[in-house]
Amino acid sequence: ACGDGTQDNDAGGADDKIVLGFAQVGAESGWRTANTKSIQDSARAAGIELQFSDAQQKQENQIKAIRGYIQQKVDVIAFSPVVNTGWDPVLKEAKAAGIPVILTDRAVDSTDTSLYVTFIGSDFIVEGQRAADWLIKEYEGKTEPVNIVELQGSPGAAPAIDRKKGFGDAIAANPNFKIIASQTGEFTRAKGKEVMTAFLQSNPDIDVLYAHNDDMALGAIQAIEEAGKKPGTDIKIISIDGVKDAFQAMVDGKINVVVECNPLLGPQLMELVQKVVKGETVEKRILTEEGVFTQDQAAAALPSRQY
Amino acid sequence: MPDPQPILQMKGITKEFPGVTALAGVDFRLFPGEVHALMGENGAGKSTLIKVLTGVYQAEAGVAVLAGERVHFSSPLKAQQAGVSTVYQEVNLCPNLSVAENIFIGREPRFLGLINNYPEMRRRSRELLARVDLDIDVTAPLASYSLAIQQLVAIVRAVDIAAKVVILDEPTSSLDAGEVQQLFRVMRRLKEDGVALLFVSHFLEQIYEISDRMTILRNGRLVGEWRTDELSRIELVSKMIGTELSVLEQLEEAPRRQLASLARQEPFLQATQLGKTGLVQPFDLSIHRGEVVGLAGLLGSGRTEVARLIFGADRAETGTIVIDGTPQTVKTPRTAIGRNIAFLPENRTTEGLVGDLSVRENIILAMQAARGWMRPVPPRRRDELVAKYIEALSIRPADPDALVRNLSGGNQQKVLLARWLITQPKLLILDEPTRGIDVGAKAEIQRLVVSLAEDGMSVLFISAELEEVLRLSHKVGVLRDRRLVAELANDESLTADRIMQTIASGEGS
Amino acid sequence: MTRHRLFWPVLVLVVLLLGNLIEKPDFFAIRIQDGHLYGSVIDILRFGAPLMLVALGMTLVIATGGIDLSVGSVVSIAGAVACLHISRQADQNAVSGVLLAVAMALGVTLLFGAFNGVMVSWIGIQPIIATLILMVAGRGIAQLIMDGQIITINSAPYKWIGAGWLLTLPAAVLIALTMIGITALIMRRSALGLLLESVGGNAEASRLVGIRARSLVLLVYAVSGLCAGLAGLMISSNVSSADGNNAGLLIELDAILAVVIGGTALTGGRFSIGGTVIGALVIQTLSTTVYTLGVPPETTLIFKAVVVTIVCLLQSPAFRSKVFGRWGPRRTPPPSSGSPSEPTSEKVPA
Amino acid sequence: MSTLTTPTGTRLARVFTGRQRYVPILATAGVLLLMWIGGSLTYDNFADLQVLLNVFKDNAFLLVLAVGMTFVILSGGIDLSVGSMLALSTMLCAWLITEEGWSPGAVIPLVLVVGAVSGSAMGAIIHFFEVPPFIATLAGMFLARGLCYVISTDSIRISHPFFTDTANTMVPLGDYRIDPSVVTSLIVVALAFVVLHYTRFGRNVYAIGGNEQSALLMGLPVALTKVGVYAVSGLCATGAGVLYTFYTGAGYSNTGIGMELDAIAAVVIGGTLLTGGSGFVLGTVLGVLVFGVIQTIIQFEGLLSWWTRIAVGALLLLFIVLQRVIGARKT
Ligand SMILES: Nc1ncnc2c1ncn2[C@@H]1O[C@H](COP(=O)(O)OP(=O)(O)OP(=O)(O)O)[C@@H](O)[C@H]1O
Ligand SMILES: Nc1ncnc2c1ncn2[C@@H]1O[C@H](COP(=O)(O)OP(=O)(O)OP(=O)(O)O)[C@@H](O)[C@H]1O
Ligand SMILES: [Mg+2]
Ligand SMILES: [Mg+2]
Repeated sequence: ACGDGTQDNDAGGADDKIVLGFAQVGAESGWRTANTKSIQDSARAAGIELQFSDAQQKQENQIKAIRGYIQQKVDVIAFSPVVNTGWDPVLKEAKAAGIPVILTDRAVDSTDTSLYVTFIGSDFIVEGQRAADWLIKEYEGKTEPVNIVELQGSPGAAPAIDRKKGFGDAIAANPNFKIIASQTGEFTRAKGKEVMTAFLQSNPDIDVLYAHNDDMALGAIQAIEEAGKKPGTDIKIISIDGVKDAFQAMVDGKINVVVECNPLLGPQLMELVQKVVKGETVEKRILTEEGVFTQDQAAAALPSRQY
Repeated sequence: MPDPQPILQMKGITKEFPGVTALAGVDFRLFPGEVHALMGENGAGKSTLIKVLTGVYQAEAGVAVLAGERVHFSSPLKAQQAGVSTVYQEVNLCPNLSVAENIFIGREPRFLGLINNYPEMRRRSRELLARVDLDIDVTAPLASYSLAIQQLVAIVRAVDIAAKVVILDEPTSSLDAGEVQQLFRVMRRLKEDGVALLFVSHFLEQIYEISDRMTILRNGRLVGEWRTDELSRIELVSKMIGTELSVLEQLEEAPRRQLASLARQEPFLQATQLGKTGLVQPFDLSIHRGEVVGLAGLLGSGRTEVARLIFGADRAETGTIVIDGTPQTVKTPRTAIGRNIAFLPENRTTEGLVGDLSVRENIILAMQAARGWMRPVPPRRRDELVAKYIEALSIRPADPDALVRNLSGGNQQKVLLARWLITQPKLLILDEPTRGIDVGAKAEIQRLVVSLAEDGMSVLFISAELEEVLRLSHKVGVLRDRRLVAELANDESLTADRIMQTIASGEGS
Repeated sequence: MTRHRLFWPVLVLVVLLLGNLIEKPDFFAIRIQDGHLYGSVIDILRFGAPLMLVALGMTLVIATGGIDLSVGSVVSIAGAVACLHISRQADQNAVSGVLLAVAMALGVTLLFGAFNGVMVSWIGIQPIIATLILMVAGRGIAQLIMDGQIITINSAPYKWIGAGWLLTLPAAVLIALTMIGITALIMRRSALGLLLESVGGNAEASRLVGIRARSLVLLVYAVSGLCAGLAGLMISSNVSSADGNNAGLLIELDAILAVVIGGTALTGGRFSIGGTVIGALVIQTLSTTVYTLGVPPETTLIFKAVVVTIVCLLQSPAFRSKVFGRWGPRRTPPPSSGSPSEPTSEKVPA
Repeated sequence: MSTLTTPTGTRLARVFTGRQRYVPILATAGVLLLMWIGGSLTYDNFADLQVLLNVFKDNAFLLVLAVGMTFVILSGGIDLSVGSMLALSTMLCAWLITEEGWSPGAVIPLVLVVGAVSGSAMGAIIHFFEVPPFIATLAGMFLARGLCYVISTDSIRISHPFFTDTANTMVPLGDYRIDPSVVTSLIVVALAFVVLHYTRFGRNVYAIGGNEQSALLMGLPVALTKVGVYAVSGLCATGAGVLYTFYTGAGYSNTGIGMELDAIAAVVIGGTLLTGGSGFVLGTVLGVLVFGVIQTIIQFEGLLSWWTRIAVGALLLLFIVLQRVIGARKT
């Protein structure tokens, strides 16, 4: 979404190029890959030297990587925490070494907020709420009960917990909304399809599907079609993330709404890195620009989706 | 002479396995200071009785009284703690541990709960082994030694565990005459100390030499208990077998043959300077069609190695083999089998049997391997063959579906023999084929060897029993210290003594 | 009847299926929809088909005393190769292109399987480590092939493999059953089964009877790779996309579990293909049961643990004799392999 | 006449046979050294002692886990539950301390007992009911992970001063600093070494691994030893969990997914045979180091996402094949 790296390059002289150490969670999804690509591309564009490491979804690997960056004395450390706790010891080391830390994608749970300079990313609870908001509006004024099934993310994953919570809390006020089944689809298409197939067998009248990510929604759509129903019409589908395939499905009328969760943090991150290195103060919490897309907006947005 | 009071008494022991009654109401008594032989054919239930007594199996019925007290052992550990120490039939030691550790495991000297004196354990082990005239590196893993040595180690361990009762289940099956004498010396010493010894063996001479009394089992039933000196061999055998068939006489009759004409023919197999460092020094050996070549030598003299090199079980480093007139490189057993050579290995559990497969499958295995997996032996033919050899070798139980693991030791050996016989090899290498086989079956196997040779099969025959080697072979290769030192033609002049002399002097005459 | 080696797994399967009936009375109902059969039981078969295939290959590997941890990665590679190839075609619906993609994917997975086989049989590396290498690297390779993205394709012929129907039945089930049938037939009609069991039961003895153990082991790992590849095609075809990271994740554990539930000992030797199929169905039914009963995701694993424990305890003769005391206070010698010593009539073509 | 003469040539050969069991471990050490040298030549700073110390620090919990696994594998079994047990341990610590307000002094021993007891339970099922270890511990793995989720799917932070302070303590060692967890893990290794080689329990573990049936017939306490082995593994797993809790100061239910495989791999790479009965706990230390060094190399290389996996696999392959080639030549 942001500019293609026409950042001022004066900080990036040959010798004192900013070095950014980035500890990525892994490459567990297309979303994550887009996130990684965005960071790599914008670092190159901004003339920042990027040290990258992939933790393969393991916290200990991420800690090792951060510790490695401390030892290599990078200028800034950024990372997307695998989980929101357990960072105090290593962040204290970074602080002691005088290296500023930027969190991306999700926050950490620490009483000592001086351990990081800022957090840039989405708020998963808000995403859940937005999904609920659309639903509430869609059924405004209707009194018949609405049967909802939910495809959760992997147990223990922060997005899964928060998106469930945000959504659940928001619809709790209206007794018409009933979550009749909720299972984990482990964020994948295959599981999404399998679980949805089972849901369809045991629940004859499902009105709404709420999926914690697009992949599960895309899998579920196939299950719905195989059951002889029309996704998007017979069963309304709400999904989160906003990958290209999901936009295509919206254009085809199979998904009703997608709450965006933007992985393209790169440009914003690089901007922040430069500010931090220059010693400028930055906000503690920076939200990424994210929208809620409905079917009528999808066609227009589809060509510009990058991932 | 035994005390009036038995140290061990068992009454009405019954043990059933699915489909087999291994023991049916067997009574048994053992007195202190006696060597008691437990006799019976293969599968009679000897080992089962021992295992029931020592807590490996739990009997369905029956009681055991040890030193005046009712006992019921739930595990061999309990039996051992109560003073019953046992060498089971197949060597049951840990191949990965060193010899010294095998002797001392479970009773290592400790200080404050920590094993503190490994050097002492090694020293003691060497000392104990010296009693059976064994001088080996006690820190080497047990697996690096031959079966015979493993057997001796097991004996040494059992004997050293201070015990009231020492049970030896076929300890001599892989020992040579000299080793047996060493063992007997040890046994006599224990006997003098008032220990009660239970001894199982299929060698009648040994029984008559060492035992005071004997209990005979047949088909899991008690036949009776006798003083050894009151029962003649013929009587003993007929009581074991259950008919008046005088196997012994037939045994004596077993032909001792010499076919001078053999030597003039082309040999079936000719090995020249075959050898491998560390195993055997290069040797020459030729085997003619229809010839039985015996190998004699002491423990570890390299007989097994000679056989393994010829078969390709170990790869020779030097030398050539000519089979049927064509030079061959025998790199693997498969090539040897392709040239119609068969090999019955010494250690049946580790090298021979596939315990989880049935008798039928074990018998068919070699033939099937030779045909390749694409051409299975037709079921009809297979069943015929299997039935034929179960019958011919009187394998018990005569059930082709029985798991080989559950067969008695002697019957397992017969299964292996059957496996190779059905492939109709031109050269059959037999490494201790009569190990653990009862008198009847042994005679059977010896007769078989003779008749096979008459039909033109060549046989390489290895046995710890010189008599047997002498009786069957046309010529005897003598090994000493991993070297083939002599090749003696088996004419009238060849005697066991002469072979022993050759072994001792280390040169042919 | 209880003596049959498949009695207990089948019993558990039946109990699980009946358990579903309580929550959902029409669980066994099957209706015709769009010309094909539709119902929970069909779904179990359909979603269980890839697992059956993977477990089939795993059975053979385990029979030789090995184990194949790499199947999950191979699953993902197969999907990646096929979907990449199809996505590059002008006409994704061209049957020839799909066939080529399938052939390529299976070829690649066969090679990967053979690689495992070479590591185990020729270089002599312990199977768990040998296959761990591909388990770790394989997903990386899959992601590399697809540049870390999920490739979505739109190819009707390809979709048929995993989500299509033939004669009212799911194609995936038919494919899996065909493979299983062919394998079982080969194992029983030829001597391959016997030789594999021999190698797994006693490798040294097998060598000494002249069995080409190395080639057999190589073959078995290659077949396992192939089965996993086919399963990978089904999984990716079922959702018309390839997911390098998640396809077949942890399927190796399910497959091993299926094999063991089916009565094949992990120590090698005796194996039962029929048992493995039952085992795979038990596992798939377990998942379905979780969905049907609405077991919350947090407790799913506990549910699974309990069921697995019960199945395995029931399978264990030692447990049955100790707890139910059916054969009296008997203690068979602990067979070092730990395999049940029941009559195995089904093994041998009578 | 039947005295066995021992030819000198074979005696020499036999002295060598006795040492043969050290060959795998020596090969491992050699290849590890090669790798280390390679890394030092390729990357700056790699040779820094602190890098090595960090390898120890970042793998202290894995080391403890692998020590427990060594016992199990030596006995001829396998324990798949350790990764989940580690997670359960972190969750129990965090939950009891933070949410229930218990004192760490009570929680840590409790957690260790939980580990030992659940290990024993699995061991008992394995031994008495003859359930294959793979399956029994797989069920244990599911169960422990499931219990984590039941406690909380969310991660729980520990703010108890005992944890935060200890986590920041360093033992100075000249210019370098070592973590208490490193010291702990090395003590565990030393203890394991003593137990394996200088107690009857340890020797029995080897014996059972060599041949369980024989061990039974030799009158060794097989049941006790087998159950004990899994108890040790459970204890080590929860112990490793406690170390991990110090490492992160938090509990999280998805911790240690797949860590059992790392532990098994470390043990096997360290020269221990999966069939049991042969191997050394010091080899396990080497195995863990191999893992650490591979991770370090990858980190120094700064590889992008999937290349990381491929590189881990490739380095593992390289290592194992080299180890095998070197080890095989000697035997
Ligand atoms: N674990 C078992 N399961 C089933 N049957 C068994 C088992 N062990 C032994 N048997 C059977 O019990 C019978 C007695 O076997 P046992 O081993 O006691 O014979 P044995 O007298 O020692 O013979 P051998 O002289 O050959 O050693 C045999 O028929 C054998 O097949
Ligand atoms: N007296 C001994 N001293 C040391 N090691 C021995 C001795 N005898 C045998 N070994 C070891 O045991 C292994 C096997 O010995 P080998 O098979 O040659 O015996 P053999 O001649 O076949 O006699 P038998 O079969 O009667 O035991 C050899 O590799 C050797 O290392
Ligand atoms: Mg016997
Ligand atoms: Mg020999």
